[in-house]
Amino acid sequence: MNQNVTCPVCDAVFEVAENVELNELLTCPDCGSELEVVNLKPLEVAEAPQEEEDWGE
Amino acid sequence: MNQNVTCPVCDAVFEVAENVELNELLTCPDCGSELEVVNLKPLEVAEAPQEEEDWGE
Amino acid sequence: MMIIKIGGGDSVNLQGIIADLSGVSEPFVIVHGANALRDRLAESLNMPKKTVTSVSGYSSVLSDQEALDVMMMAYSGLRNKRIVELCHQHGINAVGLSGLDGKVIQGQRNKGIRVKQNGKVKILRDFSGKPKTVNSRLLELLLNNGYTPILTVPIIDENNRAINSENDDIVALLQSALQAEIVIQLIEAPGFLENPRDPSTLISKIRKEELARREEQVEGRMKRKILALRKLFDRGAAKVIIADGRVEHPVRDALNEKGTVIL
Amino acid sequence: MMIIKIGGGDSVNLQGIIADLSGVSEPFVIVHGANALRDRLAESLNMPKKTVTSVSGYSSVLSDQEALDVMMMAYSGLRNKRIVELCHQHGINAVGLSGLDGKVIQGQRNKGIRVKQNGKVKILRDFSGKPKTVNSRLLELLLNNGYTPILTVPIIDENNRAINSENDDIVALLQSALQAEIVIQLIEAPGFLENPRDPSTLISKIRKEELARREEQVEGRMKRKILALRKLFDRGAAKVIIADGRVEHPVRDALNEKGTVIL
Repeated sequence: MNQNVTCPVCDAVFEVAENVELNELLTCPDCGSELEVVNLKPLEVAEAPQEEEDWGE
Repeated sequence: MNQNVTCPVCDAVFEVAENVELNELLTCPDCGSELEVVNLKPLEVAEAPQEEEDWGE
Repeated sequence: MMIIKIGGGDSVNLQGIIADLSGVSEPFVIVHGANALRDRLAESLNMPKKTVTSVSGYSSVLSDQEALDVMMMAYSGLRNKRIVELCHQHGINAVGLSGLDGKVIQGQRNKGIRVKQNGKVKILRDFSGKPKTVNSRLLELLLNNGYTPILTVPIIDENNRAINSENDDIVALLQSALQAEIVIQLIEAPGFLENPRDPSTLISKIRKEELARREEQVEGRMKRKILALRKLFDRGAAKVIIADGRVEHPVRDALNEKGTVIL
Repeated sequence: MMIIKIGGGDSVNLQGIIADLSGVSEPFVIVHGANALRDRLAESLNMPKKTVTSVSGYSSVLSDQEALDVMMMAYSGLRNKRIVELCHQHGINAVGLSGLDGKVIQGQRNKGIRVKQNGKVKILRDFSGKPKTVNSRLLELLLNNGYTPILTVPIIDENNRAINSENDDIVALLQSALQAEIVIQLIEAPGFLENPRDPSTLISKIRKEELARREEQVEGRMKRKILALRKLFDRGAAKVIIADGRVEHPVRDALNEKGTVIL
């Protein structure tokens, strides 16, 4: 069964697919912020770091 | 055929077996000094370092 | 003050570079790589290099803890100490340091890149980042007491963790911290080549103002290299020489402007 | 001033040791090994450790150039930099150095040992030797500026070549150069045991005068260890504590004289 989570930016509560994975990127359906799944049990999300051109070695 | 070599300690000239190897330890038949073969072509000997208890790791 | 960047390729003539440097009166700092050595070591430890491609198409080496272990063995261990040994054999009083030592190079860990994994976009964090500050006091303490710093990765991040970083960025940071007038980069090519596969297309002179235009013409690694070069000049480098690290006298030739001179 | 010698075994609790040290007010220098790590690395690079037995029966590790490469990767590379990283995470401003760096530990290369090879007695030279002098000026320069030196092999010989050396001899030399009152040796055992296989036979106190007698009762590695201990006291050490590096608080327990105290 799906789980609910609260958007840290606009407090909207929305459903998240059951097979969501750690560090997966989600978009808040209300405010459109990019959110990252930072914990699975319990399910937690946080604002995703901004896009960064990681020019590693 | 065997080769001759001069003892650096007492200048005696003595014969050395043909299959002598690099770093081999020889004893001068005249003065008894310990000599080390330090070169093969040409054959050269030098006084061997004194006995040292090498307690490596 | 000069900064000598020694590339990490296998055909770089370390012996010739250090012998040349022993004749140099100007103070200098060495920054070196060891990527060929690291790749061979990772292979034989069957920890092959992992690369990841971000959703926006940039590919980078994944620096996980295992990769950092191999880096510490190859860069801060074997290559660093063999260069230090060579230096002392040529009368250069070298002290080898990674960026961790005395926090000589501190950086900011990358926030994470967006990658696609089994159909999902995910944030991937590893142990890599950008160098931000230099412990100039430690470098000056060593330089003023007759020591020559030999620097390499890893560097240290804001949480005191070892992270990988681009040597070109480290060179740029060091150049401004030490106000080095000259930067010599010794690579496995005669210098910048119009056509990378044709050594005769060596570009002997580039005016620093042209760098921006050239940056648009290239992609990937070369684009990054030219950006790093621009940073060098933004921060006051007077002259950068990119020269062949494989020849008999790499530093002497570089100082005679044999290679690509940018000023 | 204290010298902390951290054994190179895998079960040594580096995290606990460094956490304890962050609470210590007394200045200290760390000397560390990495023999277990080195042996595993040599195995996976299929460069297994070579040992030689001299005609007079002493067996020692053969330190050829390949063995030194592995040593630079394991000791001066991975282990040294991971200890430096841990130190910074606990507020200790560590600088990792091998004996090569700034010639901080200079030694004399072994003249060679007599070995039997295919029926002939031969002189076998490798790259190992005895430490002779310490660059105290460099150590004091670092200590007086708030840095904690983290030292390891290789050291540098009279011809500026990297050589292997016994950590116990290095500790003895450092103790006298820095006039350290306390030396803590953290090993993979509760301390000195009457019967090495029975932890309950821990010897809690040894008077330094007894060391000579004990040296006669033992052989091989233990004999060398006790000889090195005697040197420590000949050169003015006040107290040596041999304690268990595997416990939760190795340094705290040692300072509370849990282990073998020699004074």
